[in-house]
Amino acid sequence: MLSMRLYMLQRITAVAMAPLVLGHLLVMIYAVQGGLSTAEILGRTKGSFFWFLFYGTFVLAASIHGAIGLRTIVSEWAGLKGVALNCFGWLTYVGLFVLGARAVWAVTFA
Amino acid sequence: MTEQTIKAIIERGPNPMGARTQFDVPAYDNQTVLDVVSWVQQNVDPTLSYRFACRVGMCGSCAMMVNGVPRWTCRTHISKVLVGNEVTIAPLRNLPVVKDLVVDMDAFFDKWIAAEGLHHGALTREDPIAKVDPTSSARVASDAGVECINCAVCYAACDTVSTNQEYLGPAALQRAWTLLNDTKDNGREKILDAVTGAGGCQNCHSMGSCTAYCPNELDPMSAIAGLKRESAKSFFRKGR
Amino acid sequence: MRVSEIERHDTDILILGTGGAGLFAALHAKQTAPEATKITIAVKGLIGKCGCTRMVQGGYNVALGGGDTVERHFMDTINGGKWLPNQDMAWRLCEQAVVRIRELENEVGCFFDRNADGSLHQKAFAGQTADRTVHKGDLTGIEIINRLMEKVLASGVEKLQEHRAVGLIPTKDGAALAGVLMIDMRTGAFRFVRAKTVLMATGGGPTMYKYHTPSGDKTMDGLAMALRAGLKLRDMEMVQFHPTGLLAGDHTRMTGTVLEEGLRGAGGQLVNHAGQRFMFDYDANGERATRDIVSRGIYAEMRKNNNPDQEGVFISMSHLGPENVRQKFKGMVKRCADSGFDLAAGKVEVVPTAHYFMGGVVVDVDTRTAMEGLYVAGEDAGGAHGSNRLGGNGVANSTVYGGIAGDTMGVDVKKHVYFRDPDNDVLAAELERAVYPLGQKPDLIMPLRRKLQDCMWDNVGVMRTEAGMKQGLGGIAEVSTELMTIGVDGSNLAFNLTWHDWLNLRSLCDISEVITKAGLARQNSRGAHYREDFPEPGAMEDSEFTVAQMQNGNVAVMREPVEFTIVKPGETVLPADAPETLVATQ
Amino acid sequence: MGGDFRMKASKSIKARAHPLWLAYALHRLSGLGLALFLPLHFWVLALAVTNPGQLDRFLQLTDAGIVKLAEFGLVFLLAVHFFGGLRLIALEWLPWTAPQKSLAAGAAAVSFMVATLFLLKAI
Ligand SMILES: Cc1cc2nc3c(=O)[nH]c(=O)nc-3n(C[C@H](O)[C@H](O)[C@H](O)COP(=O)(O)OP(=O)(O)OC[C@H]3O[C@@H](n4cnc5c(N)ncnc54)[C@H](O)[C@@H]3O)c2cc1C
Ligand code: HEM
Ligand code: SF4
Ligand code: F3S
Ligand code: FES
Repeated sequence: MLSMRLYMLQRITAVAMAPLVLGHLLVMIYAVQGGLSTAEILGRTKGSFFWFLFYGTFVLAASIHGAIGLRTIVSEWAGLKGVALNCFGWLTYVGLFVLGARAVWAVTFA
Repeated sequence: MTEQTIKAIIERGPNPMGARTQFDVPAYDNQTVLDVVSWVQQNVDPTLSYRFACRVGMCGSCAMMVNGVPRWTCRTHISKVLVGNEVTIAPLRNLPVVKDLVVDMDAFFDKWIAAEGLHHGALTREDPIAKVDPTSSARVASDAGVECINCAVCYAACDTVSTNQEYLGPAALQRAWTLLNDTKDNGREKILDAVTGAGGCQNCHSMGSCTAYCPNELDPMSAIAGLKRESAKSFFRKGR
Repeated sequence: MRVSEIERHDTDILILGTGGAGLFAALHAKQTAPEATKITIAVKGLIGKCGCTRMVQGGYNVALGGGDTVERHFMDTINGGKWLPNQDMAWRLCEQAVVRIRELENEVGCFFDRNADGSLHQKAFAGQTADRTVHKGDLTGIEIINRLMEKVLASGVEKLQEHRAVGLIPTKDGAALAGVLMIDMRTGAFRFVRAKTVLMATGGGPTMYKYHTPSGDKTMDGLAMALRAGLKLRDMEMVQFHPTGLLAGDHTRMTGTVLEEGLRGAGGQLVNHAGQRFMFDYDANGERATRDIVSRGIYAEMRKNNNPDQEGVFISMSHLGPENVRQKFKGMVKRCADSGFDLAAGKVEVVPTAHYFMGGVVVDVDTRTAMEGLYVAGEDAGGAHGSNRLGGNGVANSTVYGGIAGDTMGVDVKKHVYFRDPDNDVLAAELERAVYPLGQKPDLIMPLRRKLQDCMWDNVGVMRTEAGMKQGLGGIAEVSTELMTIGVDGSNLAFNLTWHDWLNLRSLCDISEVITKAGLARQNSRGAHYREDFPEPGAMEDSEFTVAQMQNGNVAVMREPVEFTIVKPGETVLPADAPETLVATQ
Repeated sequence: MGGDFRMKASKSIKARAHPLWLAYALHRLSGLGLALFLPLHFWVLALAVTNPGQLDRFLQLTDAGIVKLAEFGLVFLLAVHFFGGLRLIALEWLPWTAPQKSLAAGAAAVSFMVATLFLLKAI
């Protein structure tokens, strides 16, 4: 059910996310000390082009990667096929991306 | 010989005829799962259907689910699978049942061919036999999977096969890998196309059940990984 | 079941069996026949997964130079067959094997073992004067059949799998073959397949012996059909026994399966129940003597012991160092272990086991039979091996002659524009024969098969006498008659194995009788046929072969002189200065 | 119907009790978990613009034990999926036929360590 192109896309996004995940994990381990607050998060990210790129890439890659992954699961475990399957994939991708993009925008330049 | 008996529970497919029947089979010192099934057919239920040919692990005709695990029944000593004195035998998973313990293996072989699992030669019977260094890495890689007896045990063990109709399955893909490494084979492009098509190697999730249960201790999982590697390389080169 | 209920099917070329002979025939027919020719391959099991070619362990004999020549291979074959082979067939076998092995490597894609320098590795089986046997480890047959099977599956030939041939149906005048009656085993339906040319490659298979090596689907169906169709069968007394079959009790299908020849070659010792080595009592080569001699040695030892609880003898390898054995015979050790025996450190009980059938249908060197439209190749055909088949000549024979059959049929099929019409009486009779047990009261069949197997083993086995064989004939007749009173539950004919057990036993009974009668007719000892009452081989120049045929409902056995078309006894086709053997003595 | 139950039984497979299959299952479930959590995570963060107060209230919740545990779960999922995924890509793309089982076990162990570290820090 998985085409070679989707397969490659899933692996490439995974590889791209690898350093981002590491970074994110470190930040979180550092950040959660003493509790989180809106101000704290925003203080770090607001207006930062770096964090915009960091989380922007992350969101893009994760939404592609996750959508492909969910598509596989849905096809294997729910038997979705053909057009329905592809629609599911795209919808998931767009949904994840839009939500993610909103979040990134919110914590950086909004 | 002992006086003991084995409780053999045989699950017979396909559905309408399906039944779970228990048979008491006399236990012997040297007895395989196939012997247990044969005893039932020869002595108490002459209508029981199953398939075998070589009876020594060469033809790959006799695979069944034994206690939920796919096995070659002619080479599985009953003592290895008895739980208490009980064993459950069912038709091989992931293939349509013809009757009782007999499955239709056509899909398995169709996929073998669909994976370009056949030699693509350039030489003919007029040419001398090519020299091949038996220790070269390509030959070793190719050799590793060539002794597959197409028993479909791996095919039955793999969950991707059961949930993804198109998936070519471990044995067919492993065959493609042996060919890709065979220096005498000229079908590289064809093979790569075949193993990256709809049911191609990219569908494998490396569950490893194929490798874990292959009765010949072959390693289709690693062969498929090899195909993924070559496919990825060729994807980067050609963009497809 | 009436004739009108038989499903009809037409094809140009029909091939029965998918061993080396059947598969090669399909490939070659595809190559030689006109483009639009319809080729159908029908088989009792699954394509390539049944039959004995797949079980070939040791390998494939072919003279590929390095001192070895076709002439030398030919002389070994003639000497091994004790001057009984049809020399033209033997010659063609040796000559074409050279082409066939290149075809297997280059076109079919087989993966034979190599020497360090990259050339093919060849070894010598007993009875050979050169290192000639090409192999893939000790699983040569799997490699050959798997590669052939792939090619055939991809070739677009029509497949009739799990179709059992039950009768050759001639034309009304009996001169030609119209087609073959089959049972579609999966549904139990009958199907009459008309064909312009038919290859019978069902592979003999002496499974009427208590101990036997061939796969379960082989039960002499082809030869039984040929016999009924009135064809001549030659060398029918010639049953080859492999000396070391596994003995694990009569309740397991593993009993009889081969423990490979190489074990003895590597120094394996045979010991009896008293713990003594005995082979040197019988032959100066001890355990390394040829198959027939070792088989007789073991048999004699078993008879001497005459203890029903201590049936066989043992093969013992442990003195070679268990680790060493484990490494060198990995597959064999694992196989024994799977069945509960320790080959590496312990000892394994063995018996001689019926292995190969030299006898078969009389054919010409192009596989044609006396019946137009019928061709026979492989183990079903007689002549190439005479009284004994050399290890490694079996698979060479089936692949060589299978290919030849395909080529011949591919050409001959052009001559036949129309399908021939069957003799409906024969069709009805064959149908009647096949459904017969369905009308009888069901009972167990296996006890009867055991009875036949014991009878053949005891009376027409490794060592024979007139009295024994006569007793054997009586025993066979008893089983035969009793079989006709035993029925099969016919309520569901789909994959009804018990029905097929019955039909198998029917074929085995019919051919057992022929074997025994041919054995009685040969009053000397040649190759695989050993008469205790006539231990001498007789003069080679006066060699005769037996020919069995149905005459007025009875099996008649005649004798015909061997024609020495290429070489006469006492002579050789090798140059005068050729060494006796090229094999380095161990 | 008894019959139906019976055929179900025949389809049950017990051939999964080995490390590689468990690694596959863990990877899939963690991926699934992450993908399901992600929209929630995004929505919460987006509160930063739409409703900062609510985000704060939400973030305060992280001090509660239950939420801590959930977070631990998430980081655990990410760690598991991350190392499992790297293991997969290595297995597929790097020409090793390394002992896959130890690699799988290793990935699981490292995931645990990372997640535990996170938990400890959080407390
Ligand atoms: C264990 C073992 C080891 C051997 N090792 C060697 C070796 O090392 N070297 C060597 O040269 N030879 C060896 N031989 C002998 C060799 O295997 C045979 O000589 C040869 O393979 C016969 O080939 P075949 O094509 O004639 O028959 P097979 O390969 O036996 O094929 C017969 C085919 O006919 C089918 N068939 C049978 N009855 C019917 C029916 N009624 N209708 C339809 N189809 C039918 C069968 O299912 C099968 O597909 C060995 C044999 C055995 C049993
Ligand atoms: C660097 C981090 C990541 C890596 C290395 C990674 C790696 C992978 C790989 C290799 C697969 C393919 C598994 C297979 O085909 O069997 C996969 C599947 C998947 N990933 Fe990730 N992934 C990462 C992050 C994520 C994230 C952040 C999400 C959440 C959206 C996610 C969700 C999924 C899903 C849902 C699947 C499908 C699971 C399956 O098919 O079994 N992954 N991941
Ligand atoms: S790879 Fe192993 S399990 Fe799979 S078909 Fe081949 S021999 Fe059987
Ligand atoms: S079990 Fe199946 S998923 Fe891949 S590694 Fe083997 S083919
Ligand atoms: S019967 Fe041939 S592998 Fe079991």
